[in-house]
Amino acid sequence: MQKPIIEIVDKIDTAVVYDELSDAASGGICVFVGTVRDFTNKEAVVSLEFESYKTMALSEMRKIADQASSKWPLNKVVIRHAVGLKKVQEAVVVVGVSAAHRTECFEACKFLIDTLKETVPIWKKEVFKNKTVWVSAHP
Amino acid sequence: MQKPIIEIVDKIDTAVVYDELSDAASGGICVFVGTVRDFTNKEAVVSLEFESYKTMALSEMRKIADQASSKWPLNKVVIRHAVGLKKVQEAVVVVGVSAAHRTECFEACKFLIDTLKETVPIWKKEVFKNKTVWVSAHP
Amino acid sequence: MEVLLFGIAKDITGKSSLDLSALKEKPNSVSELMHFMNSSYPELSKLSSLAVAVNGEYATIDVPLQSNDEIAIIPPVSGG
Amino acid sequence: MEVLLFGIAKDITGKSSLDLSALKEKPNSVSELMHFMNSSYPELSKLSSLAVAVNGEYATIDVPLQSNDEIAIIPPVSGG
Repeated sequence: MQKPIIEIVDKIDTAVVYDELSDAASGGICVFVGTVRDFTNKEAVVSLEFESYKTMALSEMRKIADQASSKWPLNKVVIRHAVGLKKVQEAVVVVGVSAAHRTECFEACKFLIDTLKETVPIWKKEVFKNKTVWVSAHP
Repeated sequence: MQKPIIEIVDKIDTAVVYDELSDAASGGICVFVGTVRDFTNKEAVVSLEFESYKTMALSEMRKIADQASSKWPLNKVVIRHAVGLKKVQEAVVVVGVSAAHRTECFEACKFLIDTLKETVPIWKKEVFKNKTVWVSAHP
Repeated sequence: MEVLLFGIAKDITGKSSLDLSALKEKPNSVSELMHFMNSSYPELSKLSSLAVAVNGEYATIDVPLQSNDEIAIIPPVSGG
Repeated sequence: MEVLLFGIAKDITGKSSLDLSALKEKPNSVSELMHFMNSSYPELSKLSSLAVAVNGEYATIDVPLQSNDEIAIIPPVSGG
Protein backbone atom coordinates (compact mmCIF):
# COMPACT_ATOMS: atom_id res chain seq x y z
CA MET A 1 0.00 0.00 0.00
CA GLN A 2 1.14 3.51 -0.77
CA LYS A 3 0.93 6.07 2.04
CA PRO A 4 -2.78 6.29 2.87
CA ILE A 5 -4.65 9.60 2.81
CA ILE A 6 -6.07 10.05 6.32
CA GLU A 7 -7.84 13.31 7.07
CA ILE A 8 -10.35 15.08 9.26
CA VAL A 9 -11.77 18.03 7.35
CA ASP A 10 -14.50 20.65 7.57
CA LYS A 11 -16.00 19.75 4.20
CA ILE A 12 -15.70 16.69 1.98
CA ASP A 13 -15.17 17.10 -1.76
CA THR A 14 -16.44 13.85 -3.25
CA ALA A 15 -15.22 14.78 -6.73
CA VAL A 16 -11.53 14.27 -5.92
CA VAL A 17 -11.50 10.84 -4.31
CA TYR A 18 -11.16 8.86 -7.57
CA ASP A 19 -8.13 10.82 -8.62
CA GLU A 20 -6.66 10.17 -5.19
CA LEU A 21 -7.28 6.41 -5.53
CA SER A 22 -6.49 6.08 -9.24
CA ASP A 23 -3.54 3.83 -9.84
CA ALA A 24 -2.02 1.98 -12.81
CA ALA A 25 -1.69 -1.30 -10.92
CA SER A 26 -5.37 -1.32 -9.91
CA GLY A 27 -8.27 -2.83 -11.80
CA GLY A 28 -10.82 -1.48 -9.38
CA ILE A 29 -11.70 1.35 -7.03
CA CYS A 30 -14.43 1.05 -4.40
CA VAL A 31 -15.67 4.10 -2.53
CA PHE A 32 -18.25 4.48 0.21
CA VAL A 33 -19.67 7.88 1.11
CA GLY A 34 -21.74 8.32 4.24
CA THR A 35 -24.31 11.09 3.91
CA VAL A 36 -26.86 12.78 6.18
CA ARG A 37 -30.23 11.10 5.90
CA ASP A 38 -33.41 13.16 6.16
CA PHE A 39 -35.18 10.90 8.68
CA THR A 40 -34.16 8.82 11.72
CA ASN A 41 -36.90 6.51 13.00
CA LYS A 42 -39.47 8.59 11.10
CA GLU A 43 -38.33 11.81 12.76
CA ALA A 44 -37.13 14.62 10.46
CA VAL A 45 -33.44 15.40 10.91
CA VAL A 46 -32.46 19.09 10.75
CA SER A 47 -28.70 18.50 10.78
CA LEU A 48 -25.90 16.45 12.28
CA GLU A 49 -23.03 17.80 14.33
CA PHE A 50 -19.74 15.93 14.39
CA GLU A 51 -17.05 16.33 16.99
CA SER A 52 -13.72 14.49 17.09
CA TYR A 53 -10.79 13.83 19.39
CA LYS A 54 -8.68 14.76 16.42
CA THR A 55 -5.20 13.41 17.17
CA MET A 56 -6.53 10.07 18.37
CA ALA A 57 -9.11 9.86 15.57
CA LEU A 58 -6.37 10.29 12.95
CA SER A 59 -4.24 7.68 14.68
CA GLU A 60 -7.15 5.19 14.83
CA MET A 61 -7.93 5.88 11.15
CA ARG A 62 -4.29 5.14 10.27
CA LYS A 63 -4.51 1.86 12.20
CA ILE A 64 -7.61 0.87 10.21
CA ALA A 65 -5.83 1.60 6.93
CA ASP A 66 -2.87 -0.51 8.07
CA GLN A 67 -5.12 -3.36 9.18
CA ALA A 68 -6.96 -3.33 5.86
CA SER A 69 -3.68 -3.33 4.01
CA SER A 70 -2.47 -6.35 5.98
CA LYS A 71 -5.70 -8.24 5.20
CA TRP A 72 -5.95 -7.40 1.49
CA PRO A 73 -3.38 -6.42 -1.18
CA LEU A 74 -4.37 -2.76 -1.54
CA ASN A 75 -2.68 -0.12 -3.62
CA LYS A 76 -4.21 3.09 -2.26
CA VAL A 77 -6.46 3.95 0.68
CA VAL A 78 -8.40 7.11 1.55
CA ILE A 79 -10.19 7.67 4.88
CA ARG A 80 -11.61 11.16 5.32
CA HIS A 81 -14.13 12.28 7.92
CA ALA A 82 -15.85 15.63 8.21
CA VAL A 83 -16.54 17.48 11.47
CA GLY A 84 -18.86 20.35 12.32
CA LEU A 85 -22.41 20.96 11.23
CA LYS A 86 -23.68 18.87 8.30
CA LYS A 87 -27.02 19.36 6.59
CA VAL A 88 -29.25 16.71 5.02
CA GLN A 89 -27.63 15.12 1.93
CA GLU A 90 -24.13 16.36 2.78
CA ALA A 91 -21.21 13.90 2.85
CA VAL A 92 -19.85 13.20 6.32
CA VAL A 93 -17.33 10.45 5.60
CA VAL A 94 -15.63 8.96 2.56
CA VAL A 95 -13.57 5.77 2.56
CA GLY A 96 -12.10 4.13 -0.50
CA VAL A 97 -9.50 1.72 -1.79
CA SER A 98 -7.92 0.69 -5.06
CA ALA A 99 -6.65 -2.82 -5.67
CA ALA A 100 -5.91 -5.23 -8.48
CA HIS A 101 -9.26 -7.05 -8.22
CA ARG A 102 -12.77 -6.02 -7.30
CA THR A 103 -13.53 -8.55 -4.55
CA GLU A 104 -10.80 -7.18 -2.31
CA CYS A 105 -11.92 -3.63 -3.15
CA PHE A 106 -15.40 -4.27 -1.80
CA GLU A 107 -14.27 -6.27 1.23
CA ALA A 108 -11.62 -3.75 2.24
CA CYS A 109 -13.88 -0.75 1.70
CA LYS A 110 -16.60 -2.27 3.87
CA PHE A 111 -14.02 -3.12 6.53
CA LEU A 112 -12.84 0.51 6.57
CA ILE A 113 -16.28 1.98 7.24
CA ASP A 114 -17.41 -0.79 9.62
CA THR A 115 -14.27 -0.47 11.74
CA LEU A 116 -14.28 3.33 11.61
CA LYS A 117 -17.74 3.31 13.13
CA GLU A 118 -16.57 1.03 15.94
CA THR A 119 -13.25 2.52 16.97
CA VAL A 120 -12.63 6.07 15.76
CA PRO A 121 -13.32 8.73 18.45
CA ILE A 122 -15.81 10.83 16.54
CA TRP A 123 -19.24 11.69 17.92
CA LYS A 124 -22.43 12.54 16.10
CA LYS A 125 -25.27 14.60 17.51
CA GLU A 126 -28.59 14.41 15.68
CA VAL A 127 -30.41 17.72 15.67
CA PHE A 128 -34.21 17.38 15.43
CA LYS A 129 -36.71 20.20 15.52
CA ASN A 130 -37.27 20.02 19.29
CA LYS A 131 -34.34 18.03 20.66
CA THR A 132 -30.78 16.84 20.10
CA VAL A 133 -29.51 13.28 20.57
CA TRP A 134 -25.93 11.96 20.83
CA VAL A 135 -26.14 8.88 18.62
CA SER A 136 -25.51 5.51 20.33
CA ALA A 137 -24.80 7.19 23.67
CA HIS A 138 -27.49 5.30 25.55
CA PRO A 139 -28.48 1.63 25.41
CA MET B 1 -35.83 3.35 -6.86
CA GLN B 2 -35.80 6.52 -8.91
CA LYS B 3 -35.23 6.13 -12.67
CA PRO B 4 -31.74 4.61 -12.95
CA ILE B 5 -29.00 6.25 -15.01
CA ILE B 6 -27.95 3.65 -17.61
CA GLU B 7 -25.42 4.72 -20.21
CA ILE B 8 -22.79 3.59 -22.68
CA VAL B 9 -20.36 6.43 -23.25
CA ASP B 10 -17.03 7.18 -24.89
CA LYS B 11 -15.45 8.55 -21.73
CA ILE B 12 -16.36 8.22 -18.05
CA ASP B 13 -16.29 11.28 -15.79
CA THR B 14 -15.82 9.85 -12.29
CA ALA B 15 -16.31 13.26 -10.67
CA VAL B 16 -20.05 13.43 -11.35
CA VAL B 17 -21.26 10.07 -10.04
CA TYR B 18 -21.76 11.21 -6.41
CA ASP B 19 -23.94 14.08 -7.46
CA GLU B 20 -25.93 11.65 -9.56
CA LEU B 21 -26.40 9.29 -6.60
CA SER B 22 -26.79 11.92 -3.88
CA ASP B 23 -30.17 11.76 -2.23
CA ALA B 24 -31.76 13.11 0.95
CA ALA B 25 -33.27 9.73 1.90
CA SER B 26 -29.90 7.94 1.67
CA GLY B 27 -27.35 7.44 4.41
CA GLY B 28 -24.83 5.87 2.08
CA ILE B 29 -23.49 5.80 -1.44
CA CYS B 30 -21.30 2.96 -2.73
CA VAL B 31 -19.48 3.26 -6.03
CA PHE B 32 -17.25 0.83 -7.90
CA VAL B 33 -15.04 2.00 -10.75
CA GLY B 34 -13.31 -0.53 -12.99
CA THR B 35 -10.04 0.76 -14.38
CA VAL B 36 -7.42 -0.49 -16.85
CA ARG B 37 -4.68 -2.35 -15.03
CA ASP B 38 -1.08 -2.13 -16.26
CA PHE B 39 -0.37 -5.88 -16.23
CA THR B 40 -2.32 -9.08 -17.01
CA ASN B 41 -0.54 -12.26 -15.94
CA LYS B 42 2.73 -10.31 -15.75
CA GLU B 43 2.37 -9.08 -19.32
CA ALA B 44 2.34 -5.30 -19.85
CA VAL B 45 -1.00 -4.04 -21.16
CA VAL B 46 -0.84 -1.26 -23.77
CA SER B 47 -4.57 -0.57 -23.86
CA LEU B 48 -8.00 -2.16 -23.82
CA GLU B 49 -10.60 -1.91 -26.54
CA PHE B 50 -14.26 -2.20 -25.67
CA GLU B 51 -17.02 -3.00 -28.11
CA SER B 52 -20.72 -3.30 -27.30
CA TYR B 53 -23.97 -4.49 -28.81
CA LYS B 54 -25.34 -1.19 -27.66
CA THR B 55 -29.13 -1.58 -27.67
CA MET B 56 -28.99 -4.98 -25.99
CA ALA B 57 -26.24 -3.88 -23.55
CA LEU B 58 -28.40 -0.97 -22.38
CA SER B 59 -31.39 -3.26 -22.02
CA GLU B 60 -29.37 -5.82 -19.99
CA MET B 61 -27.99 -3.00 -17.81
CA ARG B 62 -31.53 -1.81 -17.12
CA LYS B 63 -32.51 -5.36 -16.14
CA ILE B 64 -29.63 -5.49 -13.66
CA ALA B 65 -30.70 -2.19 -12.10
CA ASP B 66 -34.27 -3.50 -11.79
CA GLN B 67 -33.09 -6.79 -10.26
CA ALA B 68 -30.93 -4.94 -7.73
CA SER B 69 -33.81 -2.69 -6.87
CA SER B 70 -36.08 -5.68 -6.25
CA LYS B 71 -33.47 -7.31 -3.97
CA TRP B 72 -32.53 -4.20 -1.94
CA PRO B 73 -34.35 -0.95 -1.08
CA LEU B 74 -32.30 1.38 -3.29
CA ASN B 75 -32.89 5.07 -3.92
CA LYS B 76 -30.69 5.73 -6.94
CA VAL B 77 -28.66 3.57 -9.32
CA VAL B 78 -26.00 4.43 -11.92
CA ILE B 79 -24.55 1.94 -14.40
CA ARG B 80 -22.26 3.46 -17.00
CA HIS B 81 -19.85 1.63 -19.30
CA ALA B 82 -17.28 3.09 -21.64
CA VAL B 83 -16.49 1.79 -25.13
CA GLY B 84 -13.57 2.39 -27.46
CA LEU B 85 -9.87 2.52 -26.69
CA LYS B 86 -8.92 2.86 -23.01
CA LYS B 87 -5.40 3.43 -21.75
CA VAL B 88 -3.88 2.18 -18.50
CA GLN B 89 -5.49 3.79 -15.43
CA GLU B 90 -8.57 5.01 -17.34
CA ALA B 91 -12.05 4.21 -16.01
CA VAL B 92 -13.96 1.69 -18.10
CA VAL B 93 -17.06 1.15 -15.99
CA VAL B 94 -18.74 2.83 -13.03
CA VAL B 95 -21.61 1.35 -11.03
CA GLY B 96 -23.11 2.87 -7.91
CA VAL B 97 -26.11 2.98 -5.64
CA SER B 98 -27.49 5.08 -2.82
CA ALA B 99 -29.65 3.61 -0.07
CA ALA B 100 -30.69 4.24 3.49
CA HIS B 101 -28.08 1.91 5.00
CA ARG B 102 -24.57 0.91 4.08
CA THR B 103 -24.91 -2.89 4.04
CA GLU B 104 -27.38 -2.79 1.17
CA CYS B 105 -25.19 -0.22 -0.61
CA PHE B 106 -22.24 -2.60 -0.67
CA GLU B 107 -24.26 -5.69 -1.53
CA ALA B 108 -26.19 -4.00 -4.33
CA CYS B 109 -23.10 -2.33 -5.79
CA LYS B 110 -21.23 -5.65 -5.88
CA PHE B 111 -24.25 -7.32 -7.47
CA LEU B 112 -24.33 -4.67 -10.21
CA ILE B 113 -20.71 -5.17 -11.28
CA ASP B 114 -20.74 -8.97 -10.86
CA THR B 115 -23.89 -9.35 -12.95
CA LEU B 116 -22.77 -6.80 -15.54
CA LYS B 117 -19.66 -8.89 -16.15
CA GLU B 118 -21.79 -12.02 -16.65
CA THR B 119 -24.62 -10.81 -18.84
CA VAL B 120 -24.04 -7.48 -20.57
CA PRO B 121 -22.94 -7.86 -24.23
CA ILE B 122 -19.74 -5.87 -24.08
CA TRP B 123 -16.41 -7.28 -25.20
CA LYS B 124 -12.90 -6.38 -24.15
CA LYS B 125 -9.77 -6.87 -26.23
CA GLU B 126 -6.47 -6.65 -24.41
CA VAL B 127 -3.77 -5.03 -26.52
CA PHE B 128 -0.27 -6.16 -25.62
CA LYS B 129 2.95 -5.15 -27.36
CA ASN B 130 2.95 -8.08 -29.79
CA LYS B 131 -0.58 -9.49 -29.70
CA THR B 132 -4.22 -8.83 -28.93
CA VAL B 133 -6.52 -11.10 -26.90
CA TRP B 134 -10.32 -11.10 -26.61
CA VAL B 135 -10.76 -11.59 -22.86
CA SER B 136 -12.52 -14.81 -21.76
CA ALA B 137 -13.11 -15.88 -25.36
CA HIS B 138 -11.35 -19.21 -25.01
CA PRO B 139 -11.46 -21.78 -22.18
CA MET C 1 -32.10 -12.51 -42.48
CA GLU C 2 -29.14 -10.61 -41.04
CA VAL C 3 -26.92 -11.83 -38.20
CA LEU C 4 -24.87 -9.30 -36.20
CA LEU C 5 -21.39 -10.33 -35.11
CA PHE C 6 -19.34 -8.92 -32.23
CA GLY C 7 -15.95 -9.27 -30.60
CA ILE C 8 -14.04 -12.41 -31.50
CA ALA C 9 -16.97 -13.64 -33.63
CA LYS C 10 -16.41 -10.64 -35.87
CA ASP C 11 -12.70 -11.46 -36.10
CA ILE C 12 -13.35 -15.16 -36.86
CA THR C 13 -15.86 -14.44 -39.61
CA GLY C 14 -14.14 -11.31 -40.82
CA LYS C 15 -17.52 -9.57 -40.91
CA SER C 16 -19.63 -7.42 -38.60
CA SER C 17 -22.81 -8.96 -40.03
CA LEU C 18 -23.82 -11.91 -42.14
CA ASP C 19 -26.72 -11.84 -44.58
CA LEU C 20 -28.36 -15.27 -44.63
CA SER C 21 -31.21 -14.24 -46.96
CA ALA C 22 -29.60 -15.96 -49.93
CA LEU C 23 -29.26 -19.32 -48.15
CA LYS C 24 -31.29 -22.14 -49.69
CA GLU C 25 -32.17 -23.48 -46.23
CA LYS C 26 -32.45 -20.57 -43.86
CA PRO C 27 -32.14 -21.47 -40.15
CA ASN C 28 -35.59 -21.69 -38.57
CA SER C 29 -34.42 -21.70 -34.96
CA VAL C 30 -31.54 -20.64 -32.77
CA SER C 31 -30.43 -24.27 -32.78
CA GLU C 32 -30.24 -24.39 -36.56
CA LEU C 33 -28.43 -21.05 -36.67
CA MET C 34 -25.83 -22.29 -34.16
CA HIS C 35 -25.32 -25.41 -36.26
CA PHE C 36 -24.90 -23.32 -39.42
CA MET C 37 -22.45 -20.92 -37.75
CA ASN C 38 -20.33 -23.64 -36.16
CA SER C 39 -20.05 -25.62 -39.38
CA SER C 40 -19.34 -22.54 -41.51
CA TYR C 41 -16.79 -21.18 -39.01
CA PRO C 42 -15.33 -24.06 -36.97
CA GLU C 43 -13.25 -21.60 -34.90
CA LEU C 44 -16.49 -20.47 -33.26
CA SER C 45 -16.94 -23.89 -31.66
CA LYS C 46 -13.63 -23.47 -29.83
CA LEU C 47 -14.93 -20.51 -27.81
CA SER C 48 -15.76 -20.79 -24.09
CA SER C 49 -19.40 -20.24 -24.92
CA LEU C 50 -21.57 -18.92 -27.71
CA ALA C 51 -25.01 -17.40 -27.24
CA VAL C 52 -27.59 -16.02 -29.61
CA ALA C 53 -29.74 -12.95 -29.01
CA VAL C 54 -33.02 -12.47 -30.84
CA ASN C 55 -34.41 -8.94 -30.83
CA GLY C 56 -32.01 -7.94 -28.08
CA GLU C 57 -32.81 -10.83 -25.70
CA TYR C 58 -30.77 -13.94 -24.96
CA ALA C 59 -32.55 -16.80 -26.73
CA THR C 60 -32.65 -20.49 -25.88
CA ILE C 61 -31.94 -22.97 -28.70
CA ASP C 62 -35.61 -23.71 -29.36
CA VAL C 63 -36.54 -20.09 -30.15
CA PRO C 64 -37.81 -19.85 -33.75
CA LEU C 65 -36.29 -17.27 -36.11
CA GLN C 66 -38.26 -14.96 -38.39
CA SER C 67 -36.68 -13.16 -41.32
CA ASN C 68 -37.27 -9.72 -39.76
CA ASP C 69 -35.77 -10.60 -36.35
CA GLU C 70 -32.65 -8.79 -35.18
CA ILE C 71 -30.30 -11.72 -34.61
CA ALA C 72 -26.89 -11.49 -32.95
CA ILE C 73 -24.10 -13.92 -32.16
CA ILE C 74 -22.86 -13.31 -28.61
CA PRO C 75 -19.37 -14.66 -27.88
CA PRO C 76 -18.24 -14.76 -24.21
CA VAL C 77 -18.91 -11.30 -22.77
CA SER C 78 -16.08 -9.51 -20.97
CA GLY C 79 -17.28 -6.07 -19.99
CA GLY C 80 -16.38 -4.35 -16.75
CA MET D 1 -3.70 15.94 35.57
CA GLU D 2 -6.12 17.00 32.86
CA VAL D 3 -8.92 14.84 31.46
CA LEU D 4 -10.37 15.66 28.04
CA LEU D 5 -14.13 15.25 27.57
CA PHE D 6 -16.03 14.72 24.33
CA GLY D 7 -19.55 14.33 23.02
CA ILE D 8 -22.15 13.50 25.62
CA ALA D 9 -19.46 13.35 28.35
CA LYS D 10 -18.83 17.02 27.71
CA ASP D 11 -22.58 17.72 28.00
CA ILE D 12 -22.94 15.70 31.22
CA THR D 13 -20.00 17.35 32.95
CA GLY D 14 -20.58 20.74 31.36
CA LYS D 15 -16.85 20.95 30.59
CA SER D 16 -14.52 20.10 27.74
CA SER D 17 -11.78 19.18 30.19
CA LEU D 18 -11.40 18.48 33.89
CA ASP D 19 -8.33 19.40 35.90
CA LEU D 20 -7.74 16.74 38.56
CA SER D 21 -4.46 18.24 39.82
CA ALA D 22 -6.10 19.67 42.92
CA LEU D 23 -7.60 16.35 44.00
CA LYS D 24 -6.31 15.01 47.30
CA GLU D 25 -6.29 11.46 45.94
CA LYS D 26 -5.47 11.56 42.26
CA PRO D 27 -6.51 8.46 40.28
CA ASN D 28 -3.50 6.20 39.75
CA SER D 29 -5.07 3.98 37.13
CA VAL D 30 -7.77 3.95 34.49
CA SER D 31 -9.87 1.93 36.92
CA GLU D 32 -9.59 4.59 39.62
CA LEU D 33 -10.35 7.34 37.11
CA MET D 34 -13.49 5.53 35.93
CA HIS D 35 -14.62 5.14 39.54
CA PHE D 36 -14.02 8.84 40.20
CA MET D 37 -15.84 9.92 37.03
CA ASN D 38 -18.85 7.67 37.59
CA SER D 39 -19.29 8.75 41.20
CA SER D 40 -18.80 12.43 40.41
CA TYR D 41 -21.14 12.31 37.39
CA PRO D 42 -23.62 9.43 37.81
CA GLU D 43 -25.15 10.18 34.39
CA LEU D 44 -21.94 8.80 32.84
CA SER D 45 -22.72 5.34 34.20
CA LYS D 46 -25.96 5.29 32.22
CA LEU D 47 -24.13 5.40 28.86
CA SER D 48 -23.90 2.34 26.58
CA SER D 49 -20.17 2.22 27.21
CA LEU D 50 -17.38 4.43 28.50
CA ALA D 51 -13.73 4.06 27.53
CA VAL D 52 -10.59 5.88 28.52
CA ALA D 53 -7.73 6.80 26.21
CA VAL D 54 -4.26 7.46 27.54
CA ASN D 55 -1.91 9.34 25.23
CA GLY D 56 -4.23 8.75 22.31
CA GLU D 57 -4.63 4.97 22.77
CA TYR D 58 -7.55 3.02 24.19
CA ALA D 59 -6.46 1.91 27.66
CA THR D 60 -7.54 -1.12 29.70
CA ILE D 61 -8.58 -0.54 33.33
CA ASP D 62 -5.21 -1.63 34.75
CA VAL D 63 -3.19 1.01 32.86
CA PRO D 64 -1.45 3.35 35.36
CA LEU D 65 -1.87 7.12 35.00
CA GLN D 66 0.94 9.65 35.21
CA SER D 67 0.33 13.34 35.77
CA ASN D 68 1.70 14.29 32.33
CA ASP D 69 -0.40 11.75 30.40
CA GLU D 70 -2.99 13.00 27.92
CA ILE D 71 -6.13 11.39 29.30
CA ALA D 72 -9.52 11.36 27.56
CA ILE D 73 -12.98 10.05 28.39
CA ILE D 74 -14.42 8.30 25.33
CA PRO D 75 -18.22 7.93 25.34
CA PRO D 76 -19.79 5.61 22.72
CA VAL D 77 -18.32 6.63 19.35
CA SER D 78 -20.72 7.35 16.49
CA GLY D 79 -18.69 8.52 13.50
CA GLY D 80 -19.47 7.60 9.92
